[in-house]
This record gives sequence, structure tokens and C-alpha cells, in this order.
Amino acid sequence: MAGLAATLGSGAMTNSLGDIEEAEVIFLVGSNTTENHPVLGMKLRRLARYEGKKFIVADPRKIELAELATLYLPIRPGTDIALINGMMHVILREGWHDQEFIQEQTEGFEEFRKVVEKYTPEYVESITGVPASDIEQAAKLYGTAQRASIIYCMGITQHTKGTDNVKSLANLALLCGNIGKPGTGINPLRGQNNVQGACDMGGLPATFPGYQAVTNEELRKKFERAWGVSLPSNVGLTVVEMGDAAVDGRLKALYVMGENPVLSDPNLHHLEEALSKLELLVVQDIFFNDTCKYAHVVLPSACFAEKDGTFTNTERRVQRVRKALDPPGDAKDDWWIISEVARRMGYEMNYGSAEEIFEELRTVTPQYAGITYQRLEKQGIQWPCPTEDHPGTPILHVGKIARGKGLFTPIEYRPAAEQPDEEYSFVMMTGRSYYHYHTGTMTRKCVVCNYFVPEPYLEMNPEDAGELGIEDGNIVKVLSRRGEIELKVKLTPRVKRGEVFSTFHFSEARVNLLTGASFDPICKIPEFKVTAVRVVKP
Amino acid sequence: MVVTINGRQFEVEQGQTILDVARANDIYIPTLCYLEKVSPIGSCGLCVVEVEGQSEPVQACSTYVEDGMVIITDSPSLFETRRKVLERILERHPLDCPVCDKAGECRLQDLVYEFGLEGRIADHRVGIPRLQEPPVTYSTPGIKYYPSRCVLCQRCVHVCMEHVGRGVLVVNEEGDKARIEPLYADNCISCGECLAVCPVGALTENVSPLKARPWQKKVVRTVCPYCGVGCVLELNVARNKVVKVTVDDTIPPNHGTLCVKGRFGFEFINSEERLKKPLLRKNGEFQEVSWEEALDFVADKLSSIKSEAGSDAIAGLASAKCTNEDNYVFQKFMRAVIGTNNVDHCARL
Amino acid sequence: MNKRELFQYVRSASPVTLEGARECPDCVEVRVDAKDLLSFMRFLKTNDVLAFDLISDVTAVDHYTSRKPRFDVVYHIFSLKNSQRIRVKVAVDEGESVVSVTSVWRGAEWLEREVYDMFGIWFDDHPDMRRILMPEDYKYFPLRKDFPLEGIED
Amino acid sequence: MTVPLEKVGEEMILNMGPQHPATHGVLRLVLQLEGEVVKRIVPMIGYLHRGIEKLCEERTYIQNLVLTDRLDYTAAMSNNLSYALAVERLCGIEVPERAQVIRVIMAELSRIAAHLLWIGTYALDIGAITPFFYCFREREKVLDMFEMISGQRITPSYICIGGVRKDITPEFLEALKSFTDTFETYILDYEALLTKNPIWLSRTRDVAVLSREEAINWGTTGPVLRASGVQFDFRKATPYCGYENYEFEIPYGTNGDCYDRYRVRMEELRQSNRIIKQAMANLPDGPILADVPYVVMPDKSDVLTDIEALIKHFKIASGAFQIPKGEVYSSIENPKGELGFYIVSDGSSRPYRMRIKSSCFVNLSTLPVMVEGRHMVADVVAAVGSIDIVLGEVDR
Repeated sequence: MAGLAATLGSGAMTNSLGDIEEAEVIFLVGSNTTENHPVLGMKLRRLARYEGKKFIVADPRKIELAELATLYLPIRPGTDIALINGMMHVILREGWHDQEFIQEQTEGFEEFRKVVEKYTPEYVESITGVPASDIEQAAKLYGTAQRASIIYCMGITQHTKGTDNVKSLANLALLCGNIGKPGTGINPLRGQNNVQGACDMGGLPATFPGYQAVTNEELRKKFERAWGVSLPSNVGLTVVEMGDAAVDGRLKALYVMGENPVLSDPNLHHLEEALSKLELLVVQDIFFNDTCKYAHVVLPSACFAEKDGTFTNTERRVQRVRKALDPPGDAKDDWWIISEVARRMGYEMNYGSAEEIFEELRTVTPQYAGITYQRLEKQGIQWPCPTEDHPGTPILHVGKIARGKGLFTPIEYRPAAEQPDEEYSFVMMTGRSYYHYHTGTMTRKCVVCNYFVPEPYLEMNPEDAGELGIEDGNIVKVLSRRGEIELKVKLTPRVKRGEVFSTFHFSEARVNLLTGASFDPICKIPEFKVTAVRVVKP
Repeated sequence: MVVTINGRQFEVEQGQTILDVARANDIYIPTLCYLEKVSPIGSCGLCVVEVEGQSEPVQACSTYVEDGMVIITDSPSLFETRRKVLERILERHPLDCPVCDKAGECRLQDLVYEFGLEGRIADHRVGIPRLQEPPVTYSTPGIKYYPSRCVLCQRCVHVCMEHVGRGVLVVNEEGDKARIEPLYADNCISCGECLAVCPVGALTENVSPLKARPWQKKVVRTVCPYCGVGCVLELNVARNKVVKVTVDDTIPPNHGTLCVKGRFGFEFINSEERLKKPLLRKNGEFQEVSWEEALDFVADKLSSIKSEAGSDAIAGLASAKCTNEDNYVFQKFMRAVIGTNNVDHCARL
Repeated sequence: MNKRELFQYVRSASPVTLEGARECPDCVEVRVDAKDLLSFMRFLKTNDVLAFDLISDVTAVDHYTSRKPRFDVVYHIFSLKNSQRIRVKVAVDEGESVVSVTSVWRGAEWLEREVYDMFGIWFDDHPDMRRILMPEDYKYFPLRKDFPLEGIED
Repeated sequence: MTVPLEKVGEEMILNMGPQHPATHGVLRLVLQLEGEVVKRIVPMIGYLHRGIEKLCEERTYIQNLVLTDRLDYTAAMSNNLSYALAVERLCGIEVPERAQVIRVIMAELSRIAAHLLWIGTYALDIGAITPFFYCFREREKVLDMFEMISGQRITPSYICIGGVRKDITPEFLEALKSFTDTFETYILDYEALLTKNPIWLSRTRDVAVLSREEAINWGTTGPVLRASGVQFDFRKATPYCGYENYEFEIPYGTNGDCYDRYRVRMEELRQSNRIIKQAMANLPDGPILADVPYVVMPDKSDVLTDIEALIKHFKIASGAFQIPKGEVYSSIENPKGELGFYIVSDGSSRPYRMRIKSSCFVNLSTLPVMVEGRHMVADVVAAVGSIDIVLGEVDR
């Protein structure tokens, strides 16, 4: 997200789900859409199968859309930049780039051009393992298309150089002028129902609501006037830094709302040590999850069906959530709990309803200024929506890039932090599956989800398993430099040789015990997609 | 192109079916198997209309308009043909209404009631009442399938093939023994689209033990709590329990489509393991305490840490699963009350 | 005298201006303003052509939010002579009162008390205006649309 | 309430009811007595108020039919009839001939049952024990007939919207024939016991007199009005269900006292019997339910064997039908007087407002006129009994 903010001026999805069908070519990279965004996956499947759209799918695993794609690039994990630079090299060589768009709308093209010179298809083949001819064809498909859309997800961002990956995708889009038109743009698919909303609302250490920087004096004054209190100006800690701060004692208290870091965060041994050192750990959730084991106080909160409010989905659409039933026992709305704690600490926060809060938040968040509950009655509105009669913005950067000029950033390919070696010969990717959701606290209580995927599993290539004498369904031990777990093997040709895949939904086998501590320098996303592991038959 | 329907002229374009034109100008034509989001199926024959120059009535849902067509959508003979269509279906339909979950929202019931059908039509019908046959295994545990109730409209087959793209269902065998069968069951991703489009009680919801008739339940439109697509769905609630999830076809972004988590993943809401009382760890053991005690404990502890070690010794994890309002209040609490910017959430995971 | 003649006669001979008059399938319906209700009722009774001498029913209808003057007080009066019935409606808003017709027909006494008891419409110069069905100290008016079916316990 | 000593001989407040053998239900009478003479009498009602009108607004027209049985529970069939007529007039439903005649038979039978119960209990109030057993012997026969045809003695819900629920069977006709033949002689037995009985005459003659003007002014209907000399009956004035083609007279009294009310009701027994005989004589064949598919319930036997009937039954019972928007007031001659239904429909399957006009309610309001200042406590019992009130209908 930080990548898009740097190059285009806004970190969110540029286009919307509704206009993807107007694209001729769809470049799908690092997103197993049919499993993680199933309804969008269905649409892409329809586009590919019935409406003859051309698909370029780049993913280490042969995901379902790969079979329907016109071109499937079985890329090695962590080598995305090389692939994209290679494509751009061919586009520049063939002159398919949008010369006039680059002239008016972008800057920094020349330095970027020099860096890309070196990424000939052959050189890229040696890095990514994708045949040169495929790279040529991919570049041809994307370069010559009138309207081409880029769709990506965690496969791109969860690397030590996640931001660079996003920036190089931005370069590719800017190169061909695929911005600000229906069926184009760079479209990150946000993983969770309100992750876009949480970022919009300033759930980040560096920004107030509406991506207004904490360090900006004048903006901080605005919030100080709005909230009637002086505000800190230093950028706070991110999740991973909180772990380190807790370990060396700088961090004493942690208030966790609706999260389960003990399962979803990387490098869990380190995190568990951090949590046990805290003086106060408050967990506010709808279930007694794994993090609650370390907590001093657990507060019951209401789930989505028991509260009024709004969610913002991946296409920046703010939609109403309505209360359907009463919360069980004494569970309360999250904002009620927090406002009660605030009142006890001397800061009066008496909100009568979620609508009242929304009225306040839209006064301080420019993108939400024109949105009201009354307008959201029939259907959602896509921010930015500055005034109450503004219909919302389905497509960003129409006519002009939000940042003024699109920024080309020259990016060199760097290998992932942890390369496989003879001791840890496999590259493990962690991700999500269709039937479960994140830490499984919700989906593991549902009979249909449990029926299909009841227990944790490790996807492995049949030949690799054959060499190690492992049959389908065996329990194997998976070790990395930081920890080990036992998983049931599921042999599938989807995974290439030398690579394995598993999910982090299951508390009985926490995959994140294996994942490493390295993360992206700028936006601090951990390296989930590349971890060196060893698979051993017990 | 101009077409006259029931004597009124309409401007139409190439590629529109008669039914599209009729619906655009709210002329009522009864339909059973018509489904907007897939190509015309034309299996039931209920939407027949008379077109001048055609000897036989044609199906409005699958006949494309041509210039100068003169169409009649309602006449005694049409009424008769439509009645015959319904009778043919009703002959094999079991007497399940009292025990069928779909009763009250069943398209077949509405049609029979609308046509005011009497029992005295199909005289050759054998008087033995067909009692309920037990459900047959289906491709997902989330759906119960009663083959005897199926009216063979094939909406499920088309939606699974065209809309979802998995092609699990086929029409098996011919004539009287024809029925829908999940032949390629392992393709099934239990998205429940077939359940959503089934006009009768052949496919019924099988997750919630509690069932409710339309007038006993409240339908609340909300957003799915799972992935980022943000599908809009409707929770059917009866006696403070979620009974079923339905969906409105006209609302973006999902236009009436859901996945397994959206359609069947609602059991956690009424699960017994939900936290009901605040818990406070006293000498190692969690005990249920009142809100007063828990909140006081948190407030005092936070205040003392803030005064001793400073605001930056406290951090907070907001949540991508809570609403914008919750997150706004949370970061306002951390920044205004605690006085630190140590606020983050799992946007990175 | 059949319904049509009655309808013509009432409209022509009525001493007060009628806000509305129509012929319903069951009987003639007339709408009168609250202030000239009493004179109209006396006219109905004393006029020997009409001779509406038997008060059948006094009740009210609560239009709640669908109409501004919220209530309609509805009188059904029967004429033994002509075997015809007439329905007289008076629009009343919340808090307003209506003059009692017990001076014209004594039989309306309990009927008006029940309307007060159920809807809270007060009847002026009524011989014994108090609740009839509900307990004396009951605070609510049960037949109003905003009164919940399951009642209010306090 | 204990009366202070110095008050003896002067006024006394006496509470009669709501639990009292002579009040025919939970009616409470507050008597202000001077010695035995009643100075002032204030009837307090509402003890049996179930809020039927409020309940009707929340249930469909089909479900409300069952509530109407519980109004005047001594003559449930004619309550159903009044309600069914009101709804049919609202929807413009034509009831077939045979059903209309059956409805007349049933209405008159329930009138006979109601009057027999009145005579039995009223005689008991005055002190005559034996008529109670005679009357209830015949009443038992009528209730058996009801049970034979509808399975229920007191709350049959037999007359439904669009006709009657079941066709009458030959056994029913036989029982009816034997009943109507012998009933004339039994009426003579009752009259032999009471009509010329001196005690009866002294307790009822000139007791609780209601003059003709007072009766009309107070809006009374039914036997109370007729006893005061007004020859008026809704079956003749506004005929329904084909009453116009039956010959019967309207009995009426002269000086409106308890005795006249007794004589009017005895005579009505005979007239009802006459009507039933005529109805049995020309009972037409044909359907018993109107052919209006969207609101008339199919016959239960079809529902168990036939999918169309089952679907229609389900849709109608669950309120999928729409009654046309509008309002109607229709009333019939109930054994106690005029039972009127004022229904305001907003076009849905639930009435927007359902007003039930009960004759007992209005007749009971004349009690003070009859008794105050003229009679003693014993006569109050006779007066209340003579009005023939059923608290189910009064309190609703």
C-alpha cells in the first residue's frame, strides 16, 4: 500500500470490481483469487472461460485460474521484480509503451529506463525460472492491449521487498498508460473485510484517519482541535517492532482488539516471549483465542452481526453493517468498551450510537466527508466522496494522477532474505485456503468449512515426496531455523519441485513458528512467502 | 427496431428477448426457470406468449425480438397452456409443504396460488398422496437435496456451469426418471449458488438446526465478515439466531453471489463458545468478573503504566474485522487518551 | 326510503356543510367537522323523514402516522323507520376532544367511555367520563397503533 | 369494607360480584342501598376483557374467525355468521344457496340454544330450579347436533368465510327433524312451569320496566327492545342469508318489564323452530363453499391428498391473500340483539381495525334506568338476568 502511495499518491485499489470486465488483458500476479476472493474469482473464471478475456497468471503454484489463463508463468517465489522488469524491457524494446502518456503524466522515466535495460528475457529466465519466450509473450499481451488491468494480492506484498514489488507493478502500469480508465489500473485485493477501513481510520502508526501524516504539524493541530487534547508527533511502532520492544522491556502494555497475533504474526517464538514479558495484555475479541492464553484481561465484544457500523471493502466501497441480533451474555460493542475505559481514564467519550461516531469521523476524514448513513441505506459509496452530493469515485486517477505525476522508480532485483540451502532445501510459502479464514476462530466453528478442511496440511510435489519416501496423508515434521511443526502431507502437482505450501489457520500446527523475522524495510510486511524449511519423515 | 406488445409500441434493440422488453416496461409475464444472471434456460415453458404469424406460442425468455413483431402476453389459451405446464409439474410434486423449509417463499406455491388452480384438473392423477422421500446426499453438507421436490427447471445446473464455472450438476436420465444429480461432486466449492436459485424446496439449507417461516423471521442486510470483496448479504434471524443467509441480486459489489464462508459460515455467531463475560486473571486463573471490575482494572493499570513508563510504553492492535467506527474510536483512544502513535493492525498479514 | 334517496336527502337537507359524503356498499357515509357535530346529530334524530333514533355504535380508528388528524371517531346510527344505517365520521387529532352525543342518544354513554378508554379521545359534557374496561389508574390506551400487542408491564 | 356503627340504618355500599352466582359472569355491581331500596347502581365491567379487537389487528382474517367464537359463547355459530358476512361483503363474495340455508339453520339452532340457557339460568336466579333441567335437556340435543356436524359443542367455527366448513349429513338431518318435531311440546312444558306461576309473576311482572322511548333512546336491541314494544328485528329489517323468504313473526311485549322479556324469548323459540322447519323443507343441493380460490379455504380431505389444495391451504392460512381496501359495517340479529362487525381493511391480509359492536354491552347500560330508586336488591338479580348478558361479548 505504501508502494502505491509513493508512486501514485493513493494506496488503495485504483479501479473497482465492477469495471474489471472491461479489460482486454488481466495480469494476475500473487493472487489465488478463486480461493481468497471467491466471488471475484468466479467473475474472473467467467471472464476467462466465456468472455474470452486474456489472462496472464504469475504464481509459484498452478492455481485454478492458471489452467484457464492464456499464459501461465510458473515463477519462483520472491522473484517478481525480475519478471516485471523483464516484461518492461521487452515492451520498451518493441516500443509498445505509451510515449505520450509518459511524457505528460509521469517523471523519473529516464533513470528507470537505464535499470530495465539489463533485464533481458534470458537473464530473467535464469532468476525466475520462467522461459524467455513466455516473458516475451506476456510483455506482448500486456503491452499491446488497449486496456489491461493488474490484479495482485499478498503474493506480491508479503516479501522483504514487498513495496518494491508494488512499485515495479506501478512502473509497468505507468509504462503502458494503464491508469484512470475503466478496465485498467493497479488493483491490490485487500485480504480482510475491513482492512481498507482500518487503514482509512488511521489504524497505522504513521497516519491519522484519512492517511494524514502524524508528523505533519498542521494536520496534527487539526486533530488536536477536534479531540481537544495534545497529540504525539513521533511515528509509532508497527506490529513487528512491538514484539521487539516488548522483548527488551520498552513496551509494557498491549491492547489487542479483534486480533490473534499468536497465530497470524510471524516468528512466533519471539512473539510469545514478548507477550509473556508484558505487564498488561488486554484482548478484546468474540472468542477465547490463542492470544487470550497470555492475556491478563479478556473482554467479550459483539461480532459483525450484533453491531451497527460500516465496513470498507477492497474497492474503497463504504457499506453499512446492520445489527441483526443481540450479543450473547454481556458482550458489548467494541467502541462502547473502549469509550468506557477512556471515561475511566478521564477522557469523556460518550457516543450514543455508531452513527454518531461516523458523523464525527467524517468531519476529520476528507475521503469520507460526503458519506452519511442515510446515503448508505440502499448501497455503498466508494470514497473519496468529498461532498454529500458527490456520487463517489469508482475509478481513481481519472485524467490526472493523484500525486500530480506518476513516479517511475528504478528497482533492482534482490533475492529474498532467506534462500534455501542444502540443510533447509525447501521454500515454504504460507497463505490462506478457500474454506478457512485467517486464524480460524470463526470458520472452524462452521460445519461446512470443517467438513472439507478439518485439519492443517502441507501441499507438496509428488516427485519431492517420492524421493523422501513420503506418501499422501503421512504426518511429516517441518523444520526451519526458528521452529518445527507436524503437518499432514497433501500431494498435489499444483506445487513445483522444491516448494511447499501451508496455511496458518490452524492453532494445533502454527505455521508461523517457522516464518522468519525479516520484513520489508518501508512498510514492515513480514516475509511470509519465502521461508527455507526441511521436510522430514518421522 | 419497434415491437408491439398487447397493442403498445416499444423501441427495442437487437439481441433483447421478449421477456427483457416486457420486464423493462413492467408488463407481467409469469416465469419459473428464468434466471437473469445466466443465459436463457427455457426448460419450464411457463413464459409462453403468442406472436402473430407463429402457429405455436413461443417462450418469451428465449425468443429474440425482431422488427415489427406483434406479441400478446395474456389470453385465455395462453392461460390454459400455462396451467397445463403447472399441472405437469404438480403431478409428481410430493405433499411436503408443511415440512418443506421453502414453503411460504416457494415460487411454485406462488404460481399455483396466482393461477388459482383447483384439485379437479388432472383427472387421470392417481389419488395416492406422495409422501416425503428422505433427502439424498449432495455434493456439500451445507445443502439437503430432496429429488422428489425438484421441478427440473435446471436453474441450478446453469448457474453452476455458467455463473460459478464449476459444472457440478447435470440432468441425469430421461423422461419420468430425469432428475438433477451432482455428478462431478468433487468440483463443488459449496458456494450455495444452486441453493440460492432453486425456486422450490428441492435444495434446502442444512446448516442451521432452527428453521423459520418468512413471517417469523427478520431479514437484515449487512456485509460479509470474511474476505475483502465485501459481499452484501442478508441475515435471516429468528429468535435471536441466524437461520439462513440470503442475498439481493441488485446490490453491488457481488450482485447476488456468495461463497462458502459467506453463505454457510454464520454458525460462529450463535456458537456456545462465544465470550459472554469479561475475564480477569487472578493468581493465574481466569475468573468471570463484572464489566465494572474489568474496566476499572484496565483503566487503572493503563494509567499507572502511562505515568511510570510514559505513553509510548503502551501499544494497541486495531482490527481489520471490526467496523470503521470501532477502529476510529480505538485509534482516538490510543492517541488522545494514552497519547501514543503505537497503533497498528494486521494489514500486513 | 332506499339508500340512494337517503343519500340525496341527507346532502340536501343537512343544516351543516358536510366535509364529505359517499355511498359505501353497506351504508351512507358522511364526514362532519367536529364543531358542528352536535347540531348535525340532532338533525339526524329529530328530522322525521330520516328518524335516526337508534345509536348502533360509537368507535374510533387510529390512522397513526398515515394521516395528520390522527383519529376518526365513527358513529353508526340506525333508523328503525327506514331500516337504514348511516355512518358519521369526525376527524380528531391527538389531545383534542369531541362533544358527547349522549344528549341526543343516551345509549352512547358507555360506547363513548369505551372509545376514551381505548383511544384516549375525551368527550366533553359526558355524564360519567371515565375508563370502562381497563382499571381506573391504567396509564395507556391499548387500541392505539403504537401500543405493543403484548402490552406494557410496569 | 366494615361499616362504622353510627352509619347503620342510613346508606350502605354493597359490592355484588364480580364473583356472584346471579351476575352471569364476571360483572361487578356497586349498589348504594338505603335499607333494601337501591339508591344508585354502578355496573363495573372489564374483568373478562381479553383485547379481542387488538388481537384481531395482528392476525389474518382466517385466524380471526376462531376469535369470534369466544364473544357470545352461548351462540358461537351466529357470531361466526356475523363475521363471515362482514368479510364476504368486503370482498364481494357470493355464498352458494345451500350454504346460506345451512347458515340459517345453524343461526336459529344457536338462538334456541342461547335462549334455552337463558330460561334455565334466569329461572334459577328467580328461584325455580326445575326449568333448568328441562331446558338443558333440549340444549344438550342441540349441542350434540353441533358436535355431530363440526366436532365442537361450544366453539365450532363451522361457518367460515365463503360458506360452511362441512356439508350436513343425513344423520344430522334426521336428528334435526326429530328435534324440531318434538320441540314444540317441550316449549309447552316450560310455559306450563313458569308462565302462569304466581311466584314467577310477582317476581317478574312490573320489575325493571324500560319504556319504549327509553329503550330506543338507550340504543337497546334484541329481546330487550322488543319487550318494550318495538316490533323490530334485523332479520326482517335488513335481511341476510335469505331470511326474507321465510315466514316468521316478530314477538314483542307491551310494558317492557322482565315478564315481557321472558314472553318474547319464549315466543322466539317457537319462531326459530318454525324457521328451521321451513329451511329443512327446501334445502337446495350444490356446493357449500363459494368458488373464490384466493380466500376460501379448500376442504380438509382434499388438502391431505391433493397438492393444489395443500398449496392453496398453505398460502391462505399464511395470509398470502389480499382483502380489497375499504370498510364495511354489517350486523345480524344475535340471540342477545345486534352483533355488528365494523372492519376497516388496508388491502393486506390483516384487518387494519376490527370493531365488534355488542348488544349486551349497550343493553347492560340501561340497568340503572330500570332499577334505580324503584327496586330492592332481590329485583336487581331479576333485572340483570332479564337483560341476558354474556360477559364475553360485553368485555371483548
